[in-house]
Amino acid sequence: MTRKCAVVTFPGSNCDYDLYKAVQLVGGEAEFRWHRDTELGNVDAVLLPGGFSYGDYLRAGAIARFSPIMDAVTAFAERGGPVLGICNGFQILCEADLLPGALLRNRTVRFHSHDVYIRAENTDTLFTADLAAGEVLRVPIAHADGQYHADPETLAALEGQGRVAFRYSDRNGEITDAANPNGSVKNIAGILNARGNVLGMMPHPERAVEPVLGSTDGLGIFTSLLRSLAPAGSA
Amino acid sequence: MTDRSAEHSIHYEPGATAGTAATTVEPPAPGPRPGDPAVTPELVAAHGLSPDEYERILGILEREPTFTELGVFSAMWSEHCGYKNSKRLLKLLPTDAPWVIQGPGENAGVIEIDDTFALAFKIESHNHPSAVEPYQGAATGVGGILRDIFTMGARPVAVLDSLRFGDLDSGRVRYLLNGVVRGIGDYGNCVGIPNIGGEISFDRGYEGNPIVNAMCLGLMKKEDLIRGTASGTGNTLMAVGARTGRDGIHGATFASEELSEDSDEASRPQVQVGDPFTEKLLLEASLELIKSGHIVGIQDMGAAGLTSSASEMAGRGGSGVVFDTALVPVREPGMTPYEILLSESQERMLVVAERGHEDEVTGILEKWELEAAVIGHVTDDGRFRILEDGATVADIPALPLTTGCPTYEREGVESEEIRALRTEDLSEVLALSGDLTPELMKLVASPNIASKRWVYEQYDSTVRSSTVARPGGDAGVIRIRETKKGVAATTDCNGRYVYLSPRRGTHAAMAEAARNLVCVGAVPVAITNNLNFGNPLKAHIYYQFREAVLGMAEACEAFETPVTGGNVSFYNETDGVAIYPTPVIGMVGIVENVDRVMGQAFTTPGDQILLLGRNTRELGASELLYVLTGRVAGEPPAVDLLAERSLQNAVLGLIHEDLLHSAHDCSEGGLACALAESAIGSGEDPLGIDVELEDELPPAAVLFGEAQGRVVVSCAPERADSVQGVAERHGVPCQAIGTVGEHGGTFRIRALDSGVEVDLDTLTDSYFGALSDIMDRATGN
Amino acid sequence: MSSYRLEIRVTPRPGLLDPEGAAIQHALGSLGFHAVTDVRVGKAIYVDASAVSEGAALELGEAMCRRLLANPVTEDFEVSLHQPTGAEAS
Amino acid sequence: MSSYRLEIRVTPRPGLLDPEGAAIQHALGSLGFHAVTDVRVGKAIYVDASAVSEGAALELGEAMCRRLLANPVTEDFEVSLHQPTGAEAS
Ligand SMILES: Nc1ncnc2c1ncn2[C@@H]1O[C@H](COP(=O)(O)OP(=O)(O)O)[C@@H](O)[C@H]1O
Ligand SMILES: [Mg+2]
Repeated sequence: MTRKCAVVTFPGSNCDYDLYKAVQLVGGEAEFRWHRDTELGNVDAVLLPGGFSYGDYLRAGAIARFSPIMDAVTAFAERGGPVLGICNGFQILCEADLLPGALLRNRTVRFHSHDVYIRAENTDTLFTADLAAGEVLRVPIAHADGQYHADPETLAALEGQGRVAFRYSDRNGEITDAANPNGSVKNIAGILNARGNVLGMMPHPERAVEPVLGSTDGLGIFTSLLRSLAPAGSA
Repeated sequence: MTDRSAEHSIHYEPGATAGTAATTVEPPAPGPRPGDPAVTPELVAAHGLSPDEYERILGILEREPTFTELGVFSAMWSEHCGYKNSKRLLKLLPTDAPWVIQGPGENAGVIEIDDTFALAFKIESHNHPSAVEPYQGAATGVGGILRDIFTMGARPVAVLDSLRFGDLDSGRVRYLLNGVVRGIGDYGNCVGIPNIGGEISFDRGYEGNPIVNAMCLGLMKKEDLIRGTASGTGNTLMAVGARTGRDGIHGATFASEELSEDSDEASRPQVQVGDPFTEKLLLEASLELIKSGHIVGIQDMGAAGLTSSASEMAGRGGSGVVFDTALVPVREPGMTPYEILLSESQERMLVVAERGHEDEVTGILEKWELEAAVIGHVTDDGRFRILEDGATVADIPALPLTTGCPTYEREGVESEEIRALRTEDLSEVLALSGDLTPELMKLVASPNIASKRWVYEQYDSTVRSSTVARPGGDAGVIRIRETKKGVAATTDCNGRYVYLSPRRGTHAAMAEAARNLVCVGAVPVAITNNLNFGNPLKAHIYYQFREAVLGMAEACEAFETPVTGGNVSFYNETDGVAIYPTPVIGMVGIVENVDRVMGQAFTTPGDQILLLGRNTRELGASELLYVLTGRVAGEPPAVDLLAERSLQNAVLGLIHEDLLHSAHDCSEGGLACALAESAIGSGEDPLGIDVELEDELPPAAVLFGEAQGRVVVSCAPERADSVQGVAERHGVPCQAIGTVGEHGGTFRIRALDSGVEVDLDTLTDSYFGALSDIMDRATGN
Repeated sequence: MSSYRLEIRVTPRPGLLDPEGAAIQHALGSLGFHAVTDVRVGKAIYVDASAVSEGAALELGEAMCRRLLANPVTEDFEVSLHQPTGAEAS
Repeated sequence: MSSYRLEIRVTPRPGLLDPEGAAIQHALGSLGFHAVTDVRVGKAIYVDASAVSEGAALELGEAMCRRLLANPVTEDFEVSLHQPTGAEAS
């Protein structure tokens, strides 16, 4: 039984190793893929890490989405394979049209690095099944371009179809403007594609997986993902 | 140019040039190069070389230097590279201990962590570039220090930054702060190195000359240590990474001159632009190269670029080098050897590859989308020989070039003016009593004491998922994966103390650094330092420098924290006015068990609060004095190095025995501000306190004096006796001073007939709001 | 084939909020430029390229914008041949 | 007083490294735009302001550049009155 996750390294990725270790920590098998690879090989999930692919030049994710590996990632997603993009990974997924909308410069026009609280809005997904409904997670953010934006129709679809995975909240789960670190529309911190197999989120669950790091709230996302990969019965 | 160098590098064969032939036959001395200016006394002076230094050059060459050679000498013999005015004193610093693997002289110092791991660390200044262009100046400062670390074979795991600016009411200062912080952030964030701490303070003493020092820590397996040496005759010199442009030509000498009104104008062409994306690729490629075994040496092309990297590698290797500037990949056509040798374009490395392994090296760089070009090779003739298309343009004995720079010991005399400041009468401030809450609120809202969140939240502090203690505490801590161990680091220096009393002030900087480390549970093991001073040719500046170095040496002995490297930045003056002497101490410590790392915030209502160390009647050089009267005067706090050492051991013992819930040292703003910081914590759950101080001393001094050697700890009430016991065993005074109150309660301290009392929300808001309120009004990009 | 310098301006969609523009407007205000009523910030990208004609060069520029330089979700673009106008900085 | 839209272009000084331009040029190349020989990236800033005349508006723009919009150490600027040229994005 393989529960193998491919972690894609783009030039400028810098959370690839963190993601690799997080997968191992919850008992998964992790393998790196290089952005120039054209095939993913036999893997059960694909993870796009945070960082500054191509230095975030032009627009975050705009150049990386053309990396050779992205055709394979797109095909994998279209076959229903689970794809998780975190931070820069989320930005790449939006640029690659695997997720709708775009991530704009934070409303403060500054980089923001601190813990935030996010509320799980849909716990009936590959990535959130192990979370309690409305569970509030404490996880770090570290980005300058995290302001989620989408046109009204797209927003309506996201909301209507339960495709908002996480929202920035206060620690009691209240959705307030003060809890919104970057000005994202409707406090959106993470979204799913229509089929529910692609998740993009700005916060960094892989940085909150051990007590020594100050929070283990990120674990649930990885355990959910791995459980969803396990053959029925075996988890 | 590209194709040309590519073509060359294919056909290049060691020996095809004058290179190895020269090892037997003396090559012809370089003649004047068409288009280069003639070497005149004026030109020599313009290169910052004194007549007797020039005499020495004639002696070394036994002829007149060419224009190119003049440029090479002026860069290598600049203050920045040659340490003319500091070398002799720096020799006095203790540099060894059983755990020191690499002391001063390399790109970075290296210490042993355990049988497997070693820690490389170093601090570097970019004051002058940041004064001219804050964003790029600070960004390239971070880039440079990262390269110093990964060229040792270590992976950078943490950055700290030590900053000084003028008062924030100046728009120019806010512009500088904003640019510097964005520059440090954008560069480190992009490369993916967490920032775990630093310091920042504001005082008119830094008005014209901000200080921007960046420190980097790198982890490595011991066996991966590599040094910046050019060894093995016939081995190949390769230029890797970014192309060479006309950036920062003579930055090294520029960094050794005073800024003047027209500096902005004058130094424009010298601005270097950083590319953190290329740096990240270069970092990965370099570590892969080092592990690959295809190279014998690697060095950053930093200050004085190719000149210093090549000649220093030859100097260290006791060998020689020959290379052809026409083979160096350039960004602009028509660059002269002079420009190529002195360019300070960023993100470049000089690599010495095993002869015959050039293709493997190139392959690794191509994987990371970087260029590598063969430019020459290592010789055994001890000469630094530069060709242009095969014609010799410079031929200099390497050793005299790197080590022959004349060094000076000057006479130092304390300035009368400063001596007078020290004896000024502070009684009116000492006499303050009654309700001192307004004074507390002034201090908490002073940018020097208020939270630095506005700064460090622009820095990624959690990337690499290894940060145990982020900015905001006494010291930052990084865990070492696959072990229980961690490394801690802090930077400290109070320039006012050093200004008023250089030796004592430097003791205080060392003492605070060590206190910050022990407060998180780390054993201090070594330091790097960045000596930021004015013009050393002035007697009172040289006095400050000498006293500071002597003070550092004494404290290093007392704390058993040897110096493994550092950096000297002189000429921090504008129109003749020098900054406060600022010897920034970057101290590192080892944490045995990261699960035991201690925080500074009170954690539990009902806990007992104890003070380790003794209060005094000192208020000299205090933030209180500056905030209330705008004065920088009086005797800075006295430092008892032996008492500090006992205090350090006591705190470590308490944390080791798991007796504490919090530990926080007293620094600027004194005991009251330390208590405030512990009460406020992260700001999420501030806890009230009720403290009673019985010292028969002026309340203002007890509350706000900056007496050294003090740490505030908290523990469960039933542990208080054990805490007292441990303190006693170490001979450290320890008094129970109060208790931790409720969430959202009141912050109350009584000192004899005086005291402070304020509700936590008010306290917390002004502590976190002060700096951001000022900066969000800031103009400038 | 002759060579052209294309000037490509990529700007945030009208109505889309522009944090950078807002920050600059705020800063200009506090510097005393009160006559300013709105600021929008985009990119000016100068592309040197060889093409058979001006028209071909412009088309090339538009193709680049559609493919890479502009984000269709948030940005508009304008392509023109570069001829410095107005006041040059000294 | 009438109101004007100023178009301000801020570009990196010639000779200074432009990493963003380099990255974009590299990307365009790998997308098949081989005709591209150089790319430089700057800012296009649109400022709406009221002024007594075109000349006054342009002067205002230059003053803004000197005070805030352009970094005198690393950037040049051009100010012009905005009239959309070339091809508009649909
Ligand atoms: N420039 C900076 N970069 C990162 N962290 C900083 C900076 N300035 C201050 N800090 C952090 O803010 C906190 C308070 O700084 P400081 O008052 O200097 O602490 P201390 O007095 O314990 O040395 C520390 O955790 C320090 O690391
Ligand atoms: Mg401290």
